[in-house]
Amino acid sequence: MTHLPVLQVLIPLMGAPACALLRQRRAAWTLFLLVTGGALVCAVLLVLRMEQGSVRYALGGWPAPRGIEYVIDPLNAPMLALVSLIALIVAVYARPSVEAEIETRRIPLFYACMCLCVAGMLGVIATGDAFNAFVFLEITSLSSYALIAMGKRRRALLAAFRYLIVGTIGATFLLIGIALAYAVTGTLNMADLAQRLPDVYGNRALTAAVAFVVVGLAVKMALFPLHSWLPGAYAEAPSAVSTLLAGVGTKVAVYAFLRFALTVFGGSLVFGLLPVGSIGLVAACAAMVLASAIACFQRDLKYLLGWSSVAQIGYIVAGLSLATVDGISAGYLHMINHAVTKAALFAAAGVLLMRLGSVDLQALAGLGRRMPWTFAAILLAGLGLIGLPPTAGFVSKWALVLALVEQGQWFVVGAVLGSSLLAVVYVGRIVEIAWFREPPETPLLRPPAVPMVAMTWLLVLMSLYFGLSPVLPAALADGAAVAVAGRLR
Amino acid sequence: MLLVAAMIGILTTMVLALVRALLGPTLYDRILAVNMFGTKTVIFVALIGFVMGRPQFLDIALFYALVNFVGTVAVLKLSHYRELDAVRSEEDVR
Amino acid sequence: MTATAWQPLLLPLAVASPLLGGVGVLLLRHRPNLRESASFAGGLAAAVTVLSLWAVVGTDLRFEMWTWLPGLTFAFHLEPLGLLFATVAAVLWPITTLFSIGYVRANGLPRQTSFYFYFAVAVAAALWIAFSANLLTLFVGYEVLTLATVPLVTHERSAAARRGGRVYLGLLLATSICLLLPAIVWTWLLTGSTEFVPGGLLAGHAGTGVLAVLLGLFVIGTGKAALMPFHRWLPEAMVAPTPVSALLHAVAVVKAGVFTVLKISIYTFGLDTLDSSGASTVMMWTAGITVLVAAGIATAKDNLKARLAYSTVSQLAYIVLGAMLASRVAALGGALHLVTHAVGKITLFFCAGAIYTSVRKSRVSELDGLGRAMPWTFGAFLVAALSIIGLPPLGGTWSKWLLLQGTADAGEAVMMAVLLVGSLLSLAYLLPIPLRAFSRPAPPGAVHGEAPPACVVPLVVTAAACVALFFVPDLIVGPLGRALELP
Amino acid sequence: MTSEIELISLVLFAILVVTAIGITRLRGLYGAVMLAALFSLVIACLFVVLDAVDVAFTEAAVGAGISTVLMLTVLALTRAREAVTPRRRLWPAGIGSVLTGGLLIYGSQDLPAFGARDSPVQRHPITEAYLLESQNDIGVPNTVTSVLASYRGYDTFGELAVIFTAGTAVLLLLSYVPRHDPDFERRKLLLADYRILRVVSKILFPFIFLFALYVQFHGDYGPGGGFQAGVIFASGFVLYGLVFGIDNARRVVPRWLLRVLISSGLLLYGGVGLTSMLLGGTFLDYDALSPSHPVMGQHVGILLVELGVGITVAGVMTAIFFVFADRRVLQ
Amino acid sequence: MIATHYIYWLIIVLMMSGLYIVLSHGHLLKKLIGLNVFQAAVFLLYVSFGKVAGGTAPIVAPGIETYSHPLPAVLVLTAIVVGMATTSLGLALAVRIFREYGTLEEDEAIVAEASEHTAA
Amino acid sequence: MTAPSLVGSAGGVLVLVGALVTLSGGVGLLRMPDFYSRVHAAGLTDTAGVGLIALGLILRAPDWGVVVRLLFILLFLLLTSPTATHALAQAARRDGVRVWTDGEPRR
Repeated sequence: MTHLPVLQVLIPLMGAPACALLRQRRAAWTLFLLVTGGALVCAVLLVLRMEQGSVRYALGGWPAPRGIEYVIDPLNAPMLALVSLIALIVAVYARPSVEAEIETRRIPLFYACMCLCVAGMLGVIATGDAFNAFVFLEITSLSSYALIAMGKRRRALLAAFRYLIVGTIGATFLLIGIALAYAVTGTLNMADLAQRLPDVYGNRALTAAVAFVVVGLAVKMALFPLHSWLPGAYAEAPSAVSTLLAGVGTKVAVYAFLRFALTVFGGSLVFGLLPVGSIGLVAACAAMVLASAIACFQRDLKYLLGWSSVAQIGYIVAGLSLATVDGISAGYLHMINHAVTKAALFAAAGVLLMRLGSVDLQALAGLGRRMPWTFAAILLAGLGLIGLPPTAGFVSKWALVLALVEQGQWFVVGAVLGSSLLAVVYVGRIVEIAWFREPPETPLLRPPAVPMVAMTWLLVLMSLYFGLSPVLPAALADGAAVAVAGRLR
Repeated sequence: MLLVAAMIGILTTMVLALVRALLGPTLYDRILAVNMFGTKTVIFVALIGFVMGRPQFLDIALFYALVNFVGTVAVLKLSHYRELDAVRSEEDVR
Repeated sequence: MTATAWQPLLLPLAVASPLLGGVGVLLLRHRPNLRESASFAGGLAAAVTVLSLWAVVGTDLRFEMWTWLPGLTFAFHLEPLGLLFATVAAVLWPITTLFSIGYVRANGLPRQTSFYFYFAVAVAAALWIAFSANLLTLFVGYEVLTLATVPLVTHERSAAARRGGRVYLGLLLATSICLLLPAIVWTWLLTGSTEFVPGGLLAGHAGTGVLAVLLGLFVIGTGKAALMPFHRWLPEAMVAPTPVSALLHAVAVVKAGVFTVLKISIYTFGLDTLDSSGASTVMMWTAGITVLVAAGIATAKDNLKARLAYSTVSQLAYIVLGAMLASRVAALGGALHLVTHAVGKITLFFCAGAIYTSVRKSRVSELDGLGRAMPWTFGAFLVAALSIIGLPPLGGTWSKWLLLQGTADAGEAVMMAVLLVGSLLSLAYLLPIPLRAFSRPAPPGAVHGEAPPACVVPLVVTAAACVALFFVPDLIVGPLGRALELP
Repeated sequence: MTSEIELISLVLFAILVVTAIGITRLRGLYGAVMLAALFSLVIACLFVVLDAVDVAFTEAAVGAGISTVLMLTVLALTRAREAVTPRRRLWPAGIGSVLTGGLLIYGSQDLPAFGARDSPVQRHPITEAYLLESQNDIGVPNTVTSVLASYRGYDTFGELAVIFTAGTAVLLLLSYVPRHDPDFERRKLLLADYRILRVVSKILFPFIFLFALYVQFHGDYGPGGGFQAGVIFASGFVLYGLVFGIDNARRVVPRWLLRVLISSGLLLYGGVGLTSMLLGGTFLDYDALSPSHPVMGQHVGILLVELGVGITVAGVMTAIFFVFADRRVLQ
Repeated sequence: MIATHYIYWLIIVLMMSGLYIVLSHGHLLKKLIGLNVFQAAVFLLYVSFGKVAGGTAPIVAPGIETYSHPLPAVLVLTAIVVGMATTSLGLALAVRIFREYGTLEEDEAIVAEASEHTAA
Repeated sequence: MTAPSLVGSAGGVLVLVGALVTLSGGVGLLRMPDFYSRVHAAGLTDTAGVGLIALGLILRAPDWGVVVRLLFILLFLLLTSPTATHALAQAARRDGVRVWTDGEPRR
């Protein structure tokens, strides 16, 4: 039990070389499934452990500032569970989807990369060391570049390359930020940094450090206007990959932002002395409105969903930028809810892609009747994007609007609501095309794959459950927000 | 002091080689210049070890020599198959 | 009176029975007769349950479903206004089902299963709204109602239907998300609760300015109340099949809107608070203007359903006006008008549907001489029209009377004039239709008869109800009057 | 920093800046790649001047060695000239970099003076821990190695995972791609005709591998370690492939072996960590390997993990070069 | 200020030129080279924080008192490796892109994609 | 500077001479008119310069380990440097880089 924090990351990480050694595609898949299952078990146990307080784990046996430590607290334990859960669902989902989309001989390596991607995300979340976070962020990024490039169309390569360049610049910015913070404190340990930084508030190097970390993470979380890589990358990736990344990919960067902004630099610097909060709100507004508007004009379902993701990141950032307990709780809640909802949508898009060979909106005409289950899933999850009751999206929007109104941010409230309306438009477009056009006569390419549809529905039902009874996610989000309450302003 | 003077000499040579690498005009001039630059860095690292009083760092110099050689072979091996005319007649600097 | 253990269960039972009927519809989709029976049975069950609730109307019935977030609970609560609306919806539904069986079969509507199913869901949502114990629960039902009716509006799948559906969905969602939701959140922030409390939740929690803004958000945000300028969806939604227009756009949807406005004025703001703060003046004027403008537009419309739609917009504004006058009498009048207008307007729509089924005519100018061929239909039309205009001995008389009393009560002479002029205009746009049908000669060569009995019987029943309402108003508004502490 | 060293580093910086400008101006890509290699070498020299000898080693291995060879391979597969950069790209790029630079210069004003002894970095207690206590805790003279493999051994584990990721990803992207490009067929192995080169290379191979082993195991005492050794190993194979053709090199190091090497290094590293966990320590706590004599345990642990690093790095680098070169460049 | 900080400014100038190369060039390989330059400058920044005037490399030997800090060196080692991994992955992508598009110019590839899209 | 001063300064002088030889090579690389003559300048001076410098450093080496390393470097460079220049020149000739003759413009 004491080793849970490291096992959480180690299980998927060691799964990767094992996968790479395998030659049977099913064996690799089974391993991936087991690995994600193991990670989920660890995460759940850790979440349960949170009742007894935070867990620190000194890697290498060296105490904190000297060595690297893992710190599991209420802020990151839910994230671990979220990532593991989505990963497990994707694992079940992946078998038919990957077998349809990836060449057989590459499948073991593909799953190795998936393991690495998951391990990297978990590592970023679990670590209590600034530089270690960078290393694991890069594990995630590198594996996702490769995974995205495995998409069927050649555009996937361009998208992956663009993501690689932009993502690396972002990571290097993060690196510069960490360097500057290191230069003025001499430590990399987050807790140690948090202790030493208040002495040097007002130092211009520290200001620059905050700016670089924030910009670097904003790139990774695809915050407007640094979002350009996201729609292409998510849209062109293989279905299983886009489900995983759309579910939790950017959320990890959001979490890292929270961690750096609040526990490392401290809210009084980031949101008090520096105008990060206001800039975040402006960027969030722009993201919500503009990205939603762009989503309305997309011709391809997955691009549409990608733009919608950019918009939804805006909601999350809007909550976090308030730097109040309610705001952070709302942002965190939306992080959880949107992860489930958007994963459901991309999973459904994967089902369509497999059965139709294309997710061009025109190709979906009239299919609502022939594929009722898939489209019902899209509809329900789409309602979640709009934020209508009784979906999870409503819960987080409720909390978000509440937090915004409390702070008198009426302008942002307007943006949130306007973005919801635009969501009505783009979800409505899908619905209209799927149900109110005459269905084509052409037969579908493949029969439905039961695991894929089942996992899509599992995600949809989760989103509905979180909408009807948001006690669990709300409790987790509140716990996270309360955990950092002391460092807000 | 003598060593420092020698280092200045080596550095000057490096600058000269760099100029040649920038001027070209043929690809082979560049390869030659870069190769020579590489040898100079080997000497540079060896010398700086002595200047700073830590001559144990010669391992690095040895490694530089290896890298330099492999690099040159790679350039030779991989460069002269394609688009030779383009490479030869290039007016490189925009 | 205190409730017994099982009595609160009647509330969810009432909401669930249409849903069960809907499930039955889905299960029996291959047996049309049984399917329609299931739909009808669901409606009947809902009606019986709701009617049985009148026996316990003074009881404090509360049914808590689950706690959504701390302090926010989904719950049903029984109070007279909600029961009134529930009764309107639940009783008129089986009748509408009967009518739609005739209409749907005679017109060969496609996709009947989904038609009946969404119908059932919509009614369930309306009952959910009626029994909501707080704003949050109400909002959920409100949105579900919007979504469930979109498939009905767009049932034709034509380009016009799609456009209508877009406007419908867009306007209703836009107003509810952008205005109603923030208003609810704001209320929650101000008071820490969203419950409906007799005397008003916000009483003493906010100043006049905030109250006025909040009221604006609430009233305009309730797009279903079709207050100008957010009324466009209602005429657009007339592309739906007539039974849909009948139930949803004369009863469930629009009445859900005005019901929400009434409920919010009475239980969230409190009439006294509204009265003393004067926060409702702006909205009162908006409603007044809507009454007149919509009536004017209705006069100019030739398409029968469009005319009825603008008539609805105008009449709904009466009810909103009733709420905004901040007088108990007016509020009571509004509540009564909710009932009488529902019965009257559904009759009118039934008639329009019957006419269309029988002679495929949808323009007012084409109805010459039809009265003799379809005496029952046009007779019913005349009765219902007079009821809506407010002439005795019909149900509408009392509601208009109470509203007029309310304006006097509130000292709003202008509004009194508005009401009178509105009624005159309604005379102008409703009466010519039956008059034309009876007095003008039929064009040569036209041979018609009545619509199928399944269409005619319901409209006769509702017309009869219009008459009946004249005689039993106390039965309906008595409990509400007591709740409002009227003498 | 004494003045002559300051002068030297200034000259090096000047060279770097000129090189960077050269890279933008040069449209012949072979030239640009070679300038990049040159840049890397000079940076490595600067690292030596700044006392980061291990870094210099690695930078040379990576920047001037592996990256350059890979870039050249890519060039051999593609076109060697770049189009003229359109003007519309210049302005945003300029603004972006000036903003970044401006922010950095703004921040740099409050950085501690360069080389100061009382900077926060030097004053922090871990400085003493790393430099002095490590001699008792770990007993390795090269403190970079102690920090790398023990204090921050988990970072290095992550680093190894990154390399592994790169290897897996490149294999995923490039292996098994059907080759039907007739363009590649006409290439002939020309370089093997250079008899002198062949002979000299053959003489060198044993020395290279010996050197690699030396760097691998001497990392505790001087600059070097698993990563550098791995790169040297790989550069031996690269040289072999370059001079004798990729098919011959494949015969020496077959594909399956590479795949096993790539994975086994990471597994070895993780295995050491797991073993220490099983023996009662935390992950990568080498003390647990030899509870009675912790320093011994540290030595064993560092040796093993460095070996793991070396194996994976050698495997990945060789594999990456092979899959790049496999595309009939080197036949 | 100048005497104590000019090294940082030189490093920053290098960083800027690296970033400029990445952003301005449309050729994928040039972008990667620029990325390498940019990152190398960042590594230099790290190492410069560890340097102590008069110190030597942190390899403990008798008779030497002043050592530069080993931690930045370790961090940079890791970062260099990360950078190399990125470069090799980018190159692999570039090879695939050249296969599919016949060019390594980003602009040309985008044009090719767009024209294909409109044709289809 | 642990070596005895006389040997040490002799070594220093050797190193300096080596550096000067190298420098002349650099000048040659820049000033010579065509590729082949530049190969000439670079190749020759490289080997000579490295030899002299390594020799000079050996004289100042504090211990045998350093001497051995220096010898290895010397050996390595002596093997590879001429090989590289040779291969380079040959490749250039194969590719048809033309030889400069007197009177032509410099390239």
